[in-house]
Amino acid sequence: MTEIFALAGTNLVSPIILSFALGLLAALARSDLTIPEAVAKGMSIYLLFAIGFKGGVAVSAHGVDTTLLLSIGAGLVLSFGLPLIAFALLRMMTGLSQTDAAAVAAHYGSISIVTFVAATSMLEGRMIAAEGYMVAVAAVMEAPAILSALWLVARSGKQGRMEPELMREILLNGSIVLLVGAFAIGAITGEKGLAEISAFIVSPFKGVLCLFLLDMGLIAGRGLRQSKGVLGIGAVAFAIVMPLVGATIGLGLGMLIGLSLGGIVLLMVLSASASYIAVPAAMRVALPEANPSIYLTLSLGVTFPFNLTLGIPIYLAAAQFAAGA
Amino acid sequence: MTEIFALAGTNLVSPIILSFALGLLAALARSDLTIPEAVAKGMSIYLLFAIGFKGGVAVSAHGVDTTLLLSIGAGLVLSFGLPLIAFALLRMMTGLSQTDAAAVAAHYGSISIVTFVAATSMLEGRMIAAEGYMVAVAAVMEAPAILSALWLVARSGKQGRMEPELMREILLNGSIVLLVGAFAIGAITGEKGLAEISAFIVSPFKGVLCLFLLDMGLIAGRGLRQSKGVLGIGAVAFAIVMPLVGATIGLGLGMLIGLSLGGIVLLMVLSASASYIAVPAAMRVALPEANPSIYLTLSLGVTFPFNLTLGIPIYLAAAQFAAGA
Amino acid sequence: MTEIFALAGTNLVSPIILSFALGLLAALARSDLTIPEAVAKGMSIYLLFAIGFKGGVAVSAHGVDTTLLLSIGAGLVLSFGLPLIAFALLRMMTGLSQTDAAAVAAHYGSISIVTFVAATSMLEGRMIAAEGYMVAVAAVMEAPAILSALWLVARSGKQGRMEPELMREILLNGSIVLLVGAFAIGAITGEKGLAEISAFIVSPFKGVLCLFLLDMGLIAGRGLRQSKGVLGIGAVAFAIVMPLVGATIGLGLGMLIGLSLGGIVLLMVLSASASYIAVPAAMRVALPEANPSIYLTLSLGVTFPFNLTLGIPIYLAAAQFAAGA
Amino acid sequence: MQTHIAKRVEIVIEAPLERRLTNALTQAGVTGFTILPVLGGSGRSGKWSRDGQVGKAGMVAVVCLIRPERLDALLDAAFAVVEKHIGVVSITDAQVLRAERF
Amino acid sequence: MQTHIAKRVEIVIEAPLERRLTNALTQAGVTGFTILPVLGGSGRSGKWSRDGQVGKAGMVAVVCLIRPERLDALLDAAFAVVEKHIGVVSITDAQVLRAERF
Amino acid sequence: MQTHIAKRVEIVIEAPLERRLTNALTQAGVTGFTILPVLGGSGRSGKWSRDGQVGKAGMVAVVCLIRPERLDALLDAAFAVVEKHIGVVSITDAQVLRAERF
Ligand SMILES: Nc1ncnc2c1ncn2[C@@H]1O[C@H](COP(=O)(O)O)[C@@H](O)[C@H]1O
Ligand SMILES: Nc1ncnc2c1ncn2[C@@H]1O[C@H](COP(=O)(O)O)[C@@H](O)[C@H]1O
Ligand SMILES: Nc1ncnc2c1ncn2[C@@H]1O[C@H](COP(=O)(O)O)[C@@H](O)[C@H]1O
Ligand code: NA
Ligand code: NA
Ligand code: NA
Repeated sequence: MTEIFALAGTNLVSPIILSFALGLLAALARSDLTIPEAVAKGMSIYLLFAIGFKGGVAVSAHGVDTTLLLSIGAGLVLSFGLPLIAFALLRMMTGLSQTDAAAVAAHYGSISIVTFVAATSMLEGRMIAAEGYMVAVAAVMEAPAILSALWLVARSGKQGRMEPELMREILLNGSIVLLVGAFAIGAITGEKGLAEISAFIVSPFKGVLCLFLLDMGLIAGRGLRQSKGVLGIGAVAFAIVMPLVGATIGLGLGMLIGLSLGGIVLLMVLSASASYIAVPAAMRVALPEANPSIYLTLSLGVTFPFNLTLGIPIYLAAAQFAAGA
Repeated sequence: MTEIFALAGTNLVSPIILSFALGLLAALARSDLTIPEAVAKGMSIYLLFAIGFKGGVAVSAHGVDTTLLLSIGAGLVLSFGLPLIAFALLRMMTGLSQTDAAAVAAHYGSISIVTFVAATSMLEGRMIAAEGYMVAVAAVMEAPAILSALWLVARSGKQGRMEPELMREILLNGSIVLLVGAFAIGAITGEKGLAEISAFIVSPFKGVLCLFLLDMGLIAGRGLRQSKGVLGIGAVAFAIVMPLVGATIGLGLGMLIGLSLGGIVLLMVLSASASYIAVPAAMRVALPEANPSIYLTLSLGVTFPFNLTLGIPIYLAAAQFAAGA
Repeated sequence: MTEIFALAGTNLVSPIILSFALGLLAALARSDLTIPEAVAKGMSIYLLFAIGFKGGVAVSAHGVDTTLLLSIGAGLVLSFGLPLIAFALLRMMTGLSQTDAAAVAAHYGSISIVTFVAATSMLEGRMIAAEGYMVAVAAVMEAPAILSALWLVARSGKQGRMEPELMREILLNGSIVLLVGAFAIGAITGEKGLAEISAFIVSPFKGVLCLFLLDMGLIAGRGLRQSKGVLGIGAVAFAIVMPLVGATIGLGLGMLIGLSLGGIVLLMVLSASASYIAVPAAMRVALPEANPSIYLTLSLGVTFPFNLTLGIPIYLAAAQFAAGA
Repeated sequence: MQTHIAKRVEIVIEAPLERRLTNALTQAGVTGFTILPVLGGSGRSGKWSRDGQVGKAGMVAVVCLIRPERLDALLDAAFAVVEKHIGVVSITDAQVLRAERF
Repeated sequence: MQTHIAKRVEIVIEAPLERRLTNALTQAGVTGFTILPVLGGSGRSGKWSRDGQVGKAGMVAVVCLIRPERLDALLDAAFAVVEKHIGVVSITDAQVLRAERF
Repeated sequence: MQTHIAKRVEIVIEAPLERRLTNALTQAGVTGFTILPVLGGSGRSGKWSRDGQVGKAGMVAVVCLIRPERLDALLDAAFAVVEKHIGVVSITDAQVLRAERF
């Protein structure tokens, strides 16, 4: 326990986390500090490209092992399955309507790539290696949760729209294409390709992450301010309990398929994190009756900061404990 | 021949080319991946500044030789002359109207700075030196082609507008000013200046180029999708034949004035490439009756990818062959 | 005297200054070269974050000494006091109305962070160390001048609005929050934090500064062109005399409180420079009757280039002379 | 100068719906439209601003100039898309040059 | 399709005043508005363009659809904010769908 | 509040023509205008979007409020620039505050 807090302590005084905190405070204090939308989008493209590329290079260097397919499979199972658990929890813990609960559930089955990136950074800082293909697992986990959520709504008689067009949009959404594409480029060009562009995608990576998290803090803070009173205590509790539940399941699956310590932590982080990019856009189309400020506040305002500060160290400690046991 | 393909092969698996391919595929698959306009413009400013500056430093380091003036002269001759050849070819190979043909011709007399940058990168990767002032040649080749095209239209009785105001606009357009200005700054501050900012303009250069080419791929792919059916087979053939014709003339001139191998290749690339930034904007003002989707699709959708993938290796092989002969 | 010119000479041929000159010339020649607003804002966020962070790290490394509090106090005195001097000078030297004079005075009590950054770069280039906390002094000098100016207007019977809401806005404006926040992050994470992100905030810093100054040049040039005829000779003279007056007072205070040579120069630069970000926005709200093109042209079109080219070397020479004496 | 009577329809709609709306308009016989960016706004579902967004969020304004006789078809098409979503539709009387374009 | 009479008010105002204006509108009972970015313009105080700006400068356009009977309250509120500043206010007759929203 | 009759003219035009248009307007006695960015659109010359652009491409919307008696001069000036180009011109009846500004 003290170990977790020590871990969380070191984690908390990193420039990355402090940048997030700065953004959060600035927004809560109603400063007019903002990062232009285009710059924020540019940074997220940079981060996705870099993380995908490095993942691909890692796979090209260490080769594909049987665990790769198992991990992809685990990712699919998690993304399809977690929304069902989230939905059940939400119906128990909160008074949300079926539609709202399903929309929130979709977010928790999907993933937050920034949380994943922050965890990767933290592992690197501690010299804990992880399978490079976890990036690919992240990519496959983006979309399936949306299907589960729509199924939940359809089952309950309310209509949720899943036109084939929407399906295509979800699967080919920018983040997935960029992540998978950069992964492929990294896998094809390997260490040689990395050497050519590492001064761009490796060295400045953490610094860019700081500014990006500053923006995430600003957005999360503004969201929290605007949604004051929208959320009950039950919903907030869900947004902290669900990551822990997800991480536990991720831990089990990760150990089952024989991932390394780092790989297990990343699978836990993927399970624990909630989407706030791809899924909200899909929900606006597929479940327009669901209230966006509920799912955005939970995912971005509560779960994201929780994972970033306490969650990741907890997952690492749990994985170390389980691996040691 | 096999050598060219081997060369093209290594060229094709570079992160730069693969990034372009990723963008192209994403756009053709109708992914919503986009790079914000402001970020794309920021990257192009970065690339122009960096390439200009490095060219200036190279000149300050190696000094100005008599070939410099000859090269500038060759650039002017090419930019004025290539549109005439392009126009003749277009009238033979396609059914385009005189105005459309003239507008397309203007693009092929001018240059694509990104193709130039990609060629520079490729030469650097192969340790082939080139005259630093080729950047200045690139700058002088941007505009004259527009005059030739307007002359072609005027000659045929159709009116093309060349107000003095437009002339000023073309000569002082942002790309030219930035390229020439950065070149001057590089020439003035020399190696010392470069040392101060090389961590910005040298090390991350290739990585930025990757993201920029990702965007070019997206734009080219979207253009191809939207202009389906606009272009006949003759026009597409022109967009591949013309670069080869241009490169051949560039090769002859380059050898005549005694450029190094790298310099010859760059002059070939300048001759072979077609503008898609400065010239289209000028054409909208000067030849509004010309159809933009024709010239943009040919230059950006056909010639640009051709040069990037097959063209540059072919020009290098041809130059090596001619130099060896 | 010759020494100053030699100093100014070396200062003038740096890529930073030449980039500014390029922008100025491009704008005066009415080139369409522009840096997208989002990119310019992104660069200014980068610069503020980097300069704040490095300042914080410096403080964490060398510790807080008693001079810190004295410097903060000096900054407050300068920012409150300089507008009174500026106002008096303006009433003597120009025919500006009381409101316009007060608005201009507010700008000269506040600071230009880019001038500060350029001075820091210049000092680093000459290996002259300066107190890291001068960044904090810069931050405290941003706002008080606005209060003095409003007091000047209120005193003269004309009403200037200082609602509490405006007060909050000024104190929590983006630049101040980012500068102070990054300073705090740097102070907390120290050298270890810097090591993590120095490839982002240290190495490319000067290069980014070049592009940013290119944009400042463009903006200053466009401003000068548009405000032709707005300003009398007296106002222009003020914009050069006032920095010298401010720097002299800064020199005296800096020596009084025992700053190092570098620290003295930076305090002089802060005193001499005039705001063109925070203060203009505040003036639009608080003194809408004041003419923005007067204060923007003086601060950005005259004082900024003066400080950048001649001012900084003069201040350094003066500080060296005074310290030697 | 010769002008022609037309209607100007302005639809403020969520960005993820943009393509669906323009497809519906095109199917309803609309021959042209212009899309403007929106920085922020306020309505029944609260305040929002483009700065507070990640991903493809926010709203856009779609402006359509059409012949009056086509208004009803356009409104039906637009309403089908907008119905369950946040956003507003407004119509103004206008006049246009070059009627052959509409 | 059933439409309802409304007024469309468009206010071009300096960006630093934006929040003050929207607050005033809200207090005057306006239930919604949309904010559009502005690239540049020209008026009595000269030409300007977003490119020539540093910081929170420039202008925005605030568009308000309201019931006609609320127009006067809105104009009074807007005028109080705009009065001493550069900017323009224009009003057009419009029609809206879904009257319950206004 | 006292309002005055005016015309609101909206011109959607290619960005490279922007300065030519505003110069022509100024010469025709127009005292002010506002320029709005455009994200994309569709018309006789097909669909386009700002994302699919390199360089100074795309379109802008120029909005002009003028006294009715100046409308014809404005339309003539605008038409001379727009004539051979893609783009649309629409006119709406409007009212403005502060008539002395127009
Ligand atoms: N009365 C109105 N006038 C102008 N725009 C409005 C109005 N009401 C709503 N909007 C716009 O439509 C969006 C969604 O409105 P709503 O569906 O009422 O939440 C708002 O964020 C505004 O951008
Ligand atoms: N007649 C007009 N039509 C449209 N917009 C205008 C007009 N006059 C002024 N504006 C806008 O309002 C801003 C300020 O105008 P002014 O207060 O006259 O300087 C201008 O920069 C334009 O964006
Ligand atoms: N009916 C229309 N309503 C609104 N905007 C239009 C309309 N027609 C054309 N536009 C705009 O004008 C641009 C050029 O139209 P066009 O000249 O018809 O290709 C389009 O891309 C649209 O932005
Ligand atoms: Na998850
Ligand atoms: Na060429
Ligand atoms: Na000052």
